[in-house]
Amino acid sequence: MNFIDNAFILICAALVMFMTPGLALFYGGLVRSKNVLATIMQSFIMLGLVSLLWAVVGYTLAFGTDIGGLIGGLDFAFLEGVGMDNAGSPAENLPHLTFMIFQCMFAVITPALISGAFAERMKFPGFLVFSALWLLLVYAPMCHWVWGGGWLGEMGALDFAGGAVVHMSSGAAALCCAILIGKRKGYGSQAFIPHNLPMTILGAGILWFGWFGFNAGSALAADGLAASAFVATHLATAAAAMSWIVAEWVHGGKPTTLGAASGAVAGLVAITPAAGFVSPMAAIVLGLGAGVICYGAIILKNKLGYDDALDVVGIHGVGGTYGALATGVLATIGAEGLILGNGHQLWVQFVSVVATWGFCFAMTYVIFKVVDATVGLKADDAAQDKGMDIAEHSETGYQW
Amino acid sequence: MNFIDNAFILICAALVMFMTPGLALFYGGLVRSKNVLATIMQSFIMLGLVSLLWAVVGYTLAFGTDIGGLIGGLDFAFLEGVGMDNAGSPAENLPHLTFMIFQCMFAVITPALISGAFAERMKFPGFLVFSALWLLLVYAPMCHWVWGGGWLGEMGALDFAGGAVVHMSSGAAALCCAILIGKRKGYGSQAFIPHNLPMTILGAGILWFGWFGFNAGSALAADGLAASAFVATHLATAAAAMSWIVAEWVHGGKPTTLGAASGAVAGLVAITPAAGFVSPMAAIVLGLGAGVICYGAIILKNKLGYDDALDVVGIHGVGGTYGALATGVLATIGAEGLILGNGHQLWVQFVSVVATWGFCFAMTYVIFKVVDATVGLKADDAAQDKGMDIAEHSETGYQW
Amino acid sequence: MNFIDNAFILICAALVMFMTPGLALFYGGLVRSKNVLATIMQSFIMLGLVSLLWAVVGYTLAFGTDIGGLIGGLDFAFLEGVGMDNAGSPAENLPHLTFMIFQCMFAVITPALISGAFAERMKFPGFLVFSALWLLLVYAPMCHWVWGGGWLGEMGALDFAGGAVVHMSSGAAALCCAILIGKRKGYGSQAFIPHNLPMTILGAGILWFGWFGFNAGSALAADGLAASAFVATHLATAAAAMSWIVAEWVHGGKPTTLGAASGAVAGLVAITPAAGFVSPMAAIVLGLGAGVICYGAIILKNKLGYDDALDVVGIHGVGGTYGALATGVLATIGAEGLILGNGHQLWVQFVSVVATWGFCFAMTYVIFKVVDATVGLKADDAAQDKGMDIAEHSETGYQW
Amino acid sequence: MKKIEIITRTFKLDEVKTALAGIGVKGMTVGEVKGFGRQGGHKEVYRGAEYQVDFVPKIKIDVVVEDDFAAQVVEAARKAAHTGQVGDGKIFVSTVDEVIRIRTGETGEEAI
Amino acid sequence: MKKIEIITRTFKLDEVKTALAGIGVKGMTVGEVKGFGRQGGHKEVYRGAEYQVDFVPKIKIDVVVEDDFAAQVVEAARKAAHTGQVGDGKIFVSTVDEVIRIRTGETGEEAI
Amino acid sequence: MKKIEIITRTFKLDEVKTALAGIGVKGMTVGEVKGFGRQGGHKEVYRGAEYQVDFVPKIKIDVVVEDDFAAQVVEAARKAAHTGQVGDGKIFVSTVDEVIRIRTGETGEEAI
Ligand SMILES: Nc1ncnc2c1ncn2[C@@H]1O[C@H](COP(=O)(O)OP(=O)(O)O)[C@@H](O)[C@H]1O
Ligand SMILES: Nc1ncnc2c1ncn2[C@@H]1O[C@H](COP(=O)(O)OP(=O)(O)O)[C@@H](O)[C@H]1O
Ligand SMILES: Nc1ncnc2c1ncn2[C@@H]1O[C@H](COP(=O)(O)OP(=O)(O)O)[C@@H](O)[C@H]1O
Repeated sequence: MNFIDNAFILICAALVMFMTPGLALFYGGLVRSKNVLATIMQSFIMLGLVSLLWAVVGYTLAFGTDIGGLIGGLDFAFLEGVGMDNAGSPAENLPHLTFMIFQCMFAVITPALISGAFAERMKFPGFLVFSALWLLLVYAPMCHWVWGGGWLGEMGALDFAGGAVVHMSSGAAALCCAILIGKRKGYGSQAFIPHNLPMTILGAGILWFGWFGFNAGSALAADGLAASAFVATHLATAAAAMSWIVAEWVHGGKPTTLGAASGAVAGLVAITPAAGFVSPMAAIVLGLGAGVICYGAIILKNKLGYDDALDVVGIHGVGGTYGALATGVLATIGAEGLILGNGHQLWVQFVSVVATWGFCFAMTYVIFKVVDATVGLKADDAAQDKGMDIAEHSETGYQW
Repeated sequence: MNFIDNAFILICAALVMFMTPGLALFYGGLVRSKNVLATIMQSFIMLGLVSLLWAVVGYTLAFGTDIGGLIGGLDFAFLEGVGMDNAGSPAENLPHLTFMIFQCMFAVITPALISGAFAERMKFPGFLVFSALWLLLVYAPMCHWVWGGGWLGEMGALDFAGGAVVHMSSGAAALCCAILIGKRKGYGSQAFIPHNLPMTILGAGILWFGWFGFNAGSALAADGLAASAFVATHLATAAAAMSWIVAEWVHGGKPTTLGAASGAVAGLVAITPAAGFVSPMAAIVLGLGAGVICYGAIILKNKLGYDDALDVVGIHGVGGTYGALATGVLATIGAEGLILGNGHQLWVQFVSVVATWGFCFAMTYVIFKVVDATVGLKADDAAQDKGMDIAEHSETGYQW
Repeated sequence: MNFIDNAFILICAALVMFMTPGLALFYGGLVRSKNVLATIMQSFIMLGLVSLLWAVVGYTLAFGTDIGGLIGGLDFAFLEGVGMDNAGSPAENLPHLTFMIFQCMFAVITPALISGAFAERMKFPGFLVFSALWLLLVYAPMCHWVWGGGWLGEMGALDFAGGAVVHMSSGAAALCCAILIGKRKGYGSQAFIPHNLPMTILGAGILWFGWFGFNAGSALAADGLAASAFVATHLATAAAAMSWIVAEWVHGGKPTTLGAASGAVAGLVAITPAAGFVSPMAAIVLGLGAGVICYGAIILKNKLGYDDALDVVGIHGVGGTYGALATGVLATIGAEGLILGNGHQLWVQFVSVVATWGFCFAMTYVIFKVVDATVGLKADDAAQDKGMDIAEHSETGYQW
Repeated sequence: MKKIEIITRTFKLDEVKTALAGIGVKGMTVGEVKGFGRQGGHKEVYRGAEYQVDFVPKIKIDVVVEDDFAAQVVEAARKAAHTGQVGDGKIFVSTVDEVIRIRTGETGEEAI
Repeated sequence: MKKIEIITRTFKLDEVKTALAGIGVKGMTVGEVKGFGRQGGHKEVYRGAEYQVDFVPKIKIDVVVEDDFAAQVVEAARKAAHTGQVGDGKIFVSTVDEVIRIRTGETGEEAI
Repeated sequence: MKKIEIITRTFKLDEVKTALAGIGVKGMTVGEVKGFGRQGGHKEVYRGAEYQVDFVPKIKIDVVVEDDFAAQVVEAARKAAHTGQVGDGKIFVSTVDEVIRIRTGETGEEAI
């Protein structure tokens, strides 16, 4: 066991935990004021719900003894045998508990990401049930496939910190949910304008900060690779923030604050699968692409007309996909991408993209339909007019 | 000396420092907008006042050479002999300065916690004097008793990270202050509704984040115990956030955002004395209880009718007490609680609860009366109508 | 290479990164609501722009092979040769990438600091060009002079964490810009009252938190010196927060929340050059002076009448200068100041102050004039009336 | 001239505005208000303590128009703001003695 | 019908509302305003610069009632809003020509 | 008595207030509103989607004065609020039947 790495990963776990309140604010600022709390809640409460599920059964489904490359066994159910030393730990250098809790924070934020797609119209009880099922039936298997000894990892798919596990999966789920739940009341006729952009920027700042734990921590050690992943994360994010505002500027508008924040998140997403595999300059190239591509994806959405309220598809789905493919091209550290002549890696990345989208979309579809038919998911028009804060939580965000 | 531990504890100290601005926002969002700055200030300024007091004399009262189990001697006054190496350091693995500053951050937040009880009606000069006296006459002895070689620690009372020192002490002081200062103008007739709940959620997020430094850091080393305390902290908090909203849901209302945030804080409080002594599953059990019990305590307060404005008693007093007793039941790591057949531990915990409440309540009573009679503490009705921001600080929180 | 130090400095780099969003909020709360986003943007976007410039050429200008004591060579352009090990790293104990990215975060925040001087009236395109040029022509040389092997460092000037490089340089630039750009429309007749002080306090809290990374991290190792710098930072900040509010109290007003926050920032600035050179008690003395002196500087500004909108000169310029000189007096750790009888150190500090102010003011003057004549810098009266958010970014901060 | 004050639901602002603009109204002034009426309020719950919030957010639109245009404006606003549910709001019509356009100093109907 | 505008202290809102509801007022509309008057404002200080803020927060309550009910409403509001200190505010009464209930289309006193 | 409602640009508040105080107006009540008029709104852009915001922030100042002081107040307000650009706003004058000072119970012109 390595106590340096333990210190580093515990702090990284705290940083990743902080991302979820950050996401709550990022999303909360983007909705109308009558929905601010309901939106914040759909992120915040994942810290409660998912953490418990993870301890009870989620962790073992993801990291228990591999069953056919598809799922983990129940050996670690109720954290049985997950202790203060490294016995049984997937990371030998870390106490098993440290590895488990670091992974827990990733599991928490992923369903929270999806909530942006159905913001301002999802009922809370259904949301809880949907998220619980989604965690166990989509996230846990995906996590196992990539990092837990499952088939995607075995196949050689590169995903340093969760491009597929976290971002593509939530992006695919978001697309499915946005289509199935339908539009917000007034979509197309009313303006849905963010009610508090400073809150959104604060959220973006917290996300950027916490993401160092996410990506550098995914080296699982405080070594040179962690430094490299840290640098790649920062530079790709910087590049994407710039390229997004340049894209909107050129596209005929003005450079906006929300654009800078959105570009930063797009860059963070896109560099996630690549962080430990690319050089600093490759990270900049990757980030420049991310800002433009995700901006384009959102413009496209405005034309396609499904109501992905806070652009989870455009940023996490598209950004994660782009990042996964770009990793297959740009990888030069501990792996070889297309630019080192290894076309096979790009093919593997492509397969992992198709598998992730297909699996996550299909499973989300089933879960959504089942929960919708039983607990019910969409708030009616009257509740939407009132605002979800009053309708679902009997609270309002602000008082004069 | 261990440089790994030094790195870890310095970062933890920074995390704990961040909790005080977090608390300022948590409290600030709960008051009416005309009192937001005064409320924030009563937390924020503790970073100034208490830090100076701590360096001058507080630290040595808590950790100086023990005098009769009651108080520390003056050997470290003005931080004399507190240096870059571990000479004289209560933690041999840490530079003495590192240990001192980590403890300083605990001292800062404790009087800030009390301020929630008398929010919206306390004058600032009196508040400063009250807090200074309270730090030296209540906090420093309490800290000495438990961690500085005093009688409570010697007796074997378990308090991993400050259930008694930080939470019961501030809770008891809060009850005393709420009773003595009396109600806010309009209590019972006007509605006191939080003016900015997103601010409160942000505060709760920062508290949760920083609390990892508080609890895991209390291992004073980056070892497996730190990992265990980290995990217990996270899971208990998650459990309490969930059980609080379930409690309010069942109790006939709706699950609320403020409930989730409050439950989280209740969980953080309750796990504090237990963090390094309990298994992950015990932490979940402890947390589930914390959410329900603290929710109940607040319902009760609404019936008892003393005006503990921001529920310091219900969350820190009750949560800390419950956590201390639960530690005596659930301890299995480095100590043995009732479930391992050791009823004595529960008795010791009970004694420490009674001693803490008794001492802190009584001392607070004396300090309050003295300061009230000399400097004056309660703002008059006109000032309360105007709002404490204008009345005490010549500022307003927001402008249109 | 030392992996403990690597872990510590990577976390510190994340903390320093977080300061820039913190600054965005600190500044954002101080302006009128119609300018909140434009103000936030001028900090936030530095994370994008400066990080890219730093990777491409800024880092090598600062830390490349010294050319005549004045500037670094181009050896590290495009981060060529800056890798995961310590080859070529100015800090032998750290991966070169770790050192580079830690320094990057300092480069990001410095031009952001200046933006407070011309807040509420600067056009965005000109701002970007100005900042890019300033980074390369002022920051990079300054950084080289002090830390990169340049003449100021060689001369023996003490600047632990950037009193000259970060604060005096931005303060001098701020003075120059405030004079050249002229007053905001309505200056002297309208009241410019902060629109959201809780946001400013939050920003100050984040800055204080992040500054531990800034100052303790500048030890570049997790040793006793880091602990000492950490403690000095905290105590000086605490002292300055207190002395500022006492100063305004005595000066005939009331102690204010903004005063506490401003005092804290003044303390952080003033201790920056001294953090690793002074004892805890000396840090308190230094901080007490900082609060009073910076408060005085702002009162003076109100009389002099140039429109340094958010008091960059008063806090960073004056505070940094005072801190640099105080370091020459109070240094006792790893250096000898006047109180140890070494008057020479004070003289060296004085020379570095004069050189920094002279160089930065003059270069800023030239850059400002060139950008103003080509791209244009000042927003016209109509845009100022509308607010910079709409005028420059087509956004508004808040919606009802 | 007549001043027409329309108290309506917040989400009806756009529809009412469009309806009025549609029949030729050139200007209006809008404020955020809170209304108390038959609609009743709603319950808010904070930490187990319930509050009855009697006031619901409404929008108040002031339009000043020529005397003989008033009836038409009232009718258009009524239609656009109508949902048929309790809480639709009210329209108040009163007399304005004089109107001045600040920019030009014009008065009376010219100034509207 | 009469429109009664009550300018009062913010913390008097509940009392005035209760008093009016007590005598049978069925609806009212409330807005946040800032008042300037004899009460004077207060000083605010930001980084040593003092600002005289002339405006104090007030609440404006609009109630429209039948002509012969107006006097009673005014009296009830006056009593409830009264503290006797400078800054209590004012009540303005004016004539409303027509009232329409949007939900039903009723007009006149029926619509109030 | 007359009620004078002045709709003006937000940044003109201080100037108008000073002008009115200058000619002896003792009180006024101010609200934040949004205006729709010839001035038009502005474009806002969020992630590439454009929104036309038709409403611009304005300030509404209500002043109640004696009948024969009204013309002077209107003139002073008009001058102070004037910039000559579209969007300067409007002044509406109407009749107030009664004024009551809550503090003293005084009515009529005494109460203003
Ligand atoms: N007498 C009144 N004076 C002023 N405003 C009123 C009055 N009655 C109702 N209102 C306003 O109209 C709104 C709607 O009234 P309400 O009684 O709830 O429903 P409805 O208009 O369908 O009868 C209220 O919220 C309030 O703002
Ligand atoms: N002439 C006026 N026109 C409109 N509003 C007024 C007028 N005079 C006073 N007010 C309003 O009434 C409030 C109270 O008035 P003030 O002169 O301060 O005290 P009082 O009502 O006790 O005489 C003011 O803040 C303002 O909102
Ligand atoms: N008919 C009206 N009724 C009520 N308010 C109006 C009316 N016309 C204009 N306003 C108000 O006056 C403001 C300025 O009007 P606008 O037409 O933009 O410019 P101008 O006053 O220069 O003609 C508007 O924003 C609106 O608040």
